[in-house]
Amino acid sequence: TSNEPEEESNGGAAADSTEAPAGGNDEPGETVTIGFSGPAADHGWLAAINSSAQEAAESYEDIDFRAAEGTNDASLQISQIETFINEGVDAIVLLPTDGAALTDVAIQAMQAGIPVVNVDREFSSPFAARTTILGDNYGMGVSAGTYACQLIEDNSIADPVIAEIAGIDALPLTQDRSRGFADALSDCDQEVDNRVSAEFTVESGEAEASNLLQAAPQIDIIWNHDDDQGVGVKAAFENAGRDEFFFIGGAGSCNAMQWIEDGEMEATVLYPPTQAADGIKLARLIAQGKSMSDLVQVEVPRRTVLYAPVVTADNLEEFVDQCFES
Amino acid sequence: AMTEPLLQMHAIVKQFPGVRALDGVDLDVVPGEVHCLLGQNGAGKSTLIKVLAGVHHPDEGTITWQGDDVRLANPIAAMRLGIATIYQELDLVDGLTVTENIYLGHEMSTLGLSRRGDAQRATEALLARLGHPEISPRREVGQLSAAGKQIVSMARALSHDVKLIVMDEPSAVLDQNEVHRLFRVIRDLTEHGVAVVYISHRLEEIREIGDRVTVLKDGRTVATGLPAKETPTAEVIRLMTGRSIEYVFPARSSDIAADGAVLEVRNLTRPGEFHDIGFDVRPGEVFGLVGLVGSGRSEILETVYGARKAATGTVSIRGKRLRVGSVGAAVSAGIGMAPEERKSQALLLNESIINNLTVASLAKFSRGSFVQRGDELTAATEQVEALDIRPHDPTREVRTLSGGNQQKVVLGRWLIKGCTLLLLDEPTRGVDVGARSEIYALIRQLADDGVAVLMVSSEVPEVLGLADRVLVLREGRTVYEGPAEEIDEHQVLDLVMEGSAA
Amino acid sequence: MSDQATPPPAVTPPPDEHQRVEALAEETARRESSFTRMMNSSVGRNLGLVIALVVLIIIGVATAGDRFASVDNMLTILRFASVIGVVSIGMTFVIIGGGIDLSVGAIVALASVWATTLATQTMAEDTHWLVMVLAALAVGTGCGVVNGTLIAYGRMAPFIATLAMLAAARGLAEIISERKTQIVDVREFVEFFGGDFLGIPRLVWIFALVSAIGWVLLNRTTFGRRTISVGGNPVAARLAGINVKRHTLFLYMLVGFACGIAAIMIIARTTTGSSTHGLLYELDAIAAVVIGGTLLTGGRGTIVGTVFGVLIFATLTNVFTLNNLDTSSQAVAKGVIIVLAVLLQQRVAARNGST
Amino acid sequence: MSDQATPPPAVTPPPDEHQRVEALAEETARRESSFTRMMNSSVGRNLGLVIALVVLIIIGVATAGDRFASVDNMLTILRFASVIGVVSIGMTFVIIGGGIDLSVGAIVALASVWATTLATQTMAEDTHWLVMVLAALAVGTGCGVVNGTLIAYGRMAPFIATLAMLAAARGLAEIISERKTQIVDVREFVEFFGGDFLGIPRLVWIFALVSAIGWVLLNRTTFGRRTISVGGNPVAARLAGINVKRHTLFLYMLVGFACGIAAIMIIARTTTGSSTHGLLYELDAIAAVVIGGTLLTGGRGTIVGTVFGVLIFATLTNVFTLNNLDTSSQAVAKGVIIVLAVLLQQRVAARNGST
Ligand SMILES: Nc1ncnc2c1ncn2[C@@H]1O[C@H](COP(=O)(O)OP(=O)(O)OP(=O)(O)O)[C@@H](O)[C@H]1O
Ligand SMILES: Nc1ncnc2c1ncn2[C@@H]1O[C@H](COP(=O)(O)OP(=O)(O)OP(=O)(O)O)[C@@H](O)[C@H]1O
Ligand SMILES: [Mg+2]
Ligand SMILES: [Mg+2]
Repeated sequence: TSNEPEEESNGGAAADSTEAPAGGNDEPGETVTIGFSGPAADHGWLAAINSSAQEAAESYEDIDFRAAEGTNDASLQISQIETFINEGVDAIVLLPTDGAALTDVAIQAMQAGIPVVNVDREFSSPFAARTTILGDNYGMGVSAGTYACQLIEDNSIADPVIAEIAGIDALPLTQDRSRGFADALSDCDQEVDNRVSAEFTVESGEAEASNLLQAAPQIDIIWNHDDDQGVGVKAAFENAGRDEFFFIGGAGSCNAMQWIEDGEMEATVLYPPTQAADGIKLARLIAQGKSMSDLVQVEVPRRTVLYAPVVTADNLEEFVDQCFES
Repeated sequence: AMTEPLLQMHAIVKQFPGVRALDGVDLDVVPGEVHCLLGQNGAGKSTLIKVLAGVHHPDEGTITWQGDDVRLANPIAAMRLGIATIYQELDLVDGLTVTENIYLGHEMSTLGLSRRGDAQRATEALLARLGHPEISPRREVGQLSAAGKQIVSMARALSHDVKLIVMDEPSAVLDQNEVHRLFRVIRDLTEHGVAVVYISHRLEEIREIGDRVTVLKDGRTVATGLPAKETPTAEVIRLMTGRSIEYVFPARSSDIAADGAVLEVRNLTRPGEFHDIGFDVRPGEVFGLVGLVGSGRSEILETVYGARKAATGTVSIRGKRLRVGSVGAAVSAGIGMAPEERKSQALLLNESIINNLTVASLAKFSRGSFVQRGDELTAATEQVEALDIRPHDPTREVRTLSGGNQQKVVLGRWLIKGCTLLLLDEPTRGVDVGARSEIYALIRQLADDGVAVLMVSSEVPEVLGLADRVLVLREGRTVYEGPAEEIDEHQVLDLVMEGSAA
Repeated sequence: MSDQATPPPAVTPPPDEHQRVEALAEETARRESSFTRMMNSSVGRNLGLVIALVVLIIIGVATAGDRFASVDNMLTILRFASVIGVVSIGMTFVIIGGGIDLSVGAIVALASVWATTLATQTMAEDTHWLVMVLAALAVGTGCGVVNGTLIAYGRMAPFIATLAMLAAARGLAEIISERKTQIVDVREFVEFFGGDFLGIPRLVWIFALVSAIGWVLLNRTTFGRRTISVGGNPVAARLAGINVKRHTLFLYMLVGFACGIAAIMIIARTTTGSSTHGLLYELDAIAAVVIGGTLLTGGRGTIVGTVFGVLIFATLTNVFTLNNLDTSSQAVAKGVIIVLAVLLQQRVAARNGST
Repeated sequence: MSDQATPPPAVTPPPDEHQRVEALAEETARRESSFTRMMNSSVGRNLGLVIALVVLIIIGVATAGDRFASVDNMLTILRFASVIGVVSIGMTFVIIGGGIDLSVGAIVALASVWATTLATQTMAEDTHWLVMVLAALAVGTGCGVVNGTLIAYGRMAPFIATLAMLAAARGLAEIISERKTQIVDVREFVEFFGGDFLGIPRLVWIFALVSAIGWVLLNRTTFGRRTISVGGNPVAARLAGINVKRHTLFLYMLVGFACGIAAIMIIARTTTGSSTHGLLYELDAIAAVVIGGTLLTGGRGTIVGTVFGVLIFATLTNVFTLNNLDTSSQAVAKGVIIVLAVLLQQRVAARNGST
């Protein structure tokens, strides 16, 4: 994480993906070429990332949008960024497969005078990005854990069985989420009793969940990192006819919101894919030398960390229109 | 007094890339005859019968079957006419049982479901008819010996309702006694009016079983309809080769070093294959193993060579014991082997003659493990010249050579390496008369140069003619060892079957 | 040959020595017949696998007790095994036939998406679930036709042709689904295929049925026997008058069809169609088939072995989860266990002289 | 046979009938010799690939103009190609030798992680970069030894043995790295391997070097010859005195070593070691090798072909990116293009009578 004492703005960016910002920023300016590269859209949330970036770009006729093939191979993504540098695009929006692995090439871009907007997975050097928009993975875990503790307290559950269905374990972001979850739980002297990790896909979600249900005959709380694999997880619940537990989700897909509304899900922790859209918008502003008119600063802030709120039946309508189709 | 012909092939031409395999061949066959097809390696015999079997399509020429012209689009078409073929390269599937192999392609089935019982019984009948009731229809073909497989191929041909059976060198892997059994089957067939086209390089067989002879040379018919019994052998050979070869064996050299043996084998045993085998081979000596198919000759050779692990017993070269079951040890001790099945065991078919010649002696042609391709080429060219391997082009892929020349390549491999003991398993299998006499001469030449030769052949006369001493095997046990002159063909046959007669 | 000399003496029918050898063989067979029979029965040939599976089950019981031994858990394992199992059965045929199919996972994805978009978009609510079933099967078989044509008639290497299909089919699946998970609202469909029959999930029944049919097809029909010949010795097959190209095409259609079935099953399991379904199925399926003793070079293989292979992998995953093992250790353990299972299988097979 | 009596007449070298057939053949050969020579040169044998690559380049220029044609872009393509390229060279040997290695990607990951944890943890700052290099190479080769031993001496199917290694190596990599990306703070290392030499990235030099060495090894050394024999006809190779088992072991050590090099390259490229490096390299490498005309059945293949295969895939990806094609369409296009390239290659090869 950055040690720069830069100003931070919370939530704002998440908001302006939906309601257009005040001021003149949306008036067409000089046409700018923006290169976008993200991981392989091999599941809903990432697909949403790509499409939201796409839509955001299309909503401005002064953006010439270039999207590289989504990939999970750092080496390939590096060559894509190199390609953007060779092309001399005006700005690059980069959701790295692995923050650290893409840092050097991002620095190259910056040194080549191309502002880089770092989305979601953070670089290992503060000099690699002009601005950074982070979904807060650790915070997401914390929110989930805190909410779990609260459930335990409200329902005064004696030594509860807590299960976690993580995403792809090899990814740093999964580690962060789990760490946050564990830390938050430890604040109410709880710990994760059963943990499986799926692959963000519906199928793996179903498979892992159905095995998990066998592993733990009685569960009180399940946190599933990702609503996209959650579709499979829910299918597993139905197949096994189990619903004795509180089901907490992650990311905030429209399916999840629906389930919450139907009372089939307790809550979900927001992790908006709209951050890519924000990335595009900010990249455009930077490239056009504009500022975020809805902020006091004259420049686009250095770091934006999206808040990871817990969406429940109570505050559903606040967030429902931010949900993403997956 | 021939009836109207069953089959007439006229002016057949078949062109392969770079090779005009058939260049106007005529063949006519009448019902109930055994029509022998002769020709040197590469003369086009197999190609011709593959045309007849619908495998190759002729570029020119006509095929008339029982009076009307036919086009044989595929093997099925030929089978439907009643033409069955036993191919030169065994055409069986190891993973299938005897029964399944026999009925492959024309399975007994209802609605695609195999009628295994019926097929089973039919197979038993066929095998009995071939005099091999002991081969179990349920056995996987991969487990049979070469001979066993040949029997199955024959049963396969008989499983069709046939008017003509084509046999491409069926006797190559059979011993005399099997061959006679085969002949009885053939006579039985011809008595029922079935015609047989019979291909073989063993001219004595032609005389015994054949009615008429057609001779191919250079892909052309040079003579057809010769009476098999009357035509002198010399004449046939002249037609085939365009020259006259005295079809005899080179004289034995008198001076075999009486002193220390190169190879000493002592109580060698592999349960179920051979028992307590012991013999010596001296420098300059040709030592022959005789026995029926399955008597374990190949196994003995392979065991001496370390390709099989001896259960008990020792193999020593010049008094030094060989490590058991290590080909590497054998090779570095100066042993070379030309195995039984050329294509599958010896040759790199897609590689050049050069690479095939030098594969066993790469060390010799490399400096610091870099291949000295110059030296290699020179050495290879020399061998090609010396052995008269056709074509005289060391870069040719071995795949395109004829049987005889392929065999020469295998021998050349060990000549280049230079070895003190040479193991030859069926060195003339499928090799034509011309090449044969050359190989005989070559073997003798090697012996005279002081190499010890240990050979196996299913042709008793060949062993008796070529070897200085022979060891006769029955059921994997020694029944005779001694000078070749002191024993003749019939004695050998008696020996190998002795006792079991009844 | 020489002189027109003495005709060979009328040799009295010589008792060929083969009689001995084979007779001997027969005898040995008879002596241990009952044992040999057993050994050569499918189960016997897969004894190593049986042992491996049993060991796994023992471990499962030892470490997870009733949680493992329960009927529910067994059904979970079976339900989990059934989808990949159906694909593996199809794969078995292709591999025995001397080929390989890397595109199975992608085909499953494409079929699932195609079928579900039919349901969710084109006809919306009033789709009869049969339409979905037919769509999935048609798409799967169609992809098989493309693979088979390229390989049999285009003479492409199976590996490369199906690799191309892998890329193309997944891409197409993503385009059709717009990368969104298609949720199936045709309840009859989900209820039918997701439901039970005689207390056992229909998915498991399907797997059992497919396996049984596969076994009959391979061992009792001309198609199966021809498949072995095409894989074991294509030249011989051709000489026997078998249309090798057409047969090869059929083989890839067959595995494609199996993928269609698997797609239906996965839709029922997850109530969705998605371009991410069937990820890495190709590896799982081939692994199950090869562990099951089928030769990748073709010409040899058993359905029973494949079923065991599938069950072993499914049980493995289940035991791991029950013991709450983390993914990394699972991977390592998996690797080691695969090796042990195969080595065991070989040793046992060797001892019985089969293989 | 009879009269062994008569002495042998001096057999004059007989005018064997082959003279005609072969003489004819030779003649034809001579006529088109120059052409044939060219055709049988590596380039010739890969003419189809050359054409495919040229076509791709033309498309690139046509669609992206200078953005494609620029030196920088070429270097970008090459830099990207070099890592997978090195792996593919190693893979070429294994496949020609009649095997296959599915674990290359996992080995790259493990080697990268092992080397970097050495740097980041064990010795911290003061690691000499050579230590990292050696570590990577050692780990890669070590994995190769395990693969080779299981396959050559344990007689396991290469597919299954290396599949097991795939699982195990990735798992181990995750455990060692604790699933954290290991950032390399040994700058000399990154600067050396990441840097340029004569204006060309050292990564590309390494790829070029490895390819050259690979070519020599395959075409000019006894090792290469033996590899072809072992892959082409193992039985014959064994009976010719080649130690087939040991050679097989060496082949897997070789590819493991190549993976070690690739690991160093990827560390330099990403400045990190990670258990997620080298994902699906196995498929990419095998695809490149097979597209390059190497037979999966072994015994035949060329290094040049593999290099072309690698370049084609790398260029393809680059052209896609430049034309900013969406991922899904890219996948579909990729599949189609692979098919076209191979078919083209075959037709051309067939026309020249080679292959
Ligand atoms: N498939 C093929 N492709 C190219 N050339 C071939 C092919 N088959 C045979 N030939 C060539 O055609 C000629 C005749 O071959 P064929 O096998 O018919 O001879 P043959 O009389 O059967 O010899 P042998 O007695 O050794 O079996 C040979 O020169 C051979 O190299
Ligand atoms: N692959 C095999 N599997 C099982 N048994 C075999 C196999 N090969 C040979 N045999 C058996 O081993 C014995 C010896 O085989 P083989 O035919 O090689 O002996 P041989 O004396 O060399 O005869 P030939 O000269 O025809 O090779 C025979 O009984 C044969 O059936
Ligand atoms: Mg022939
Ligand atoms: Mg033999």
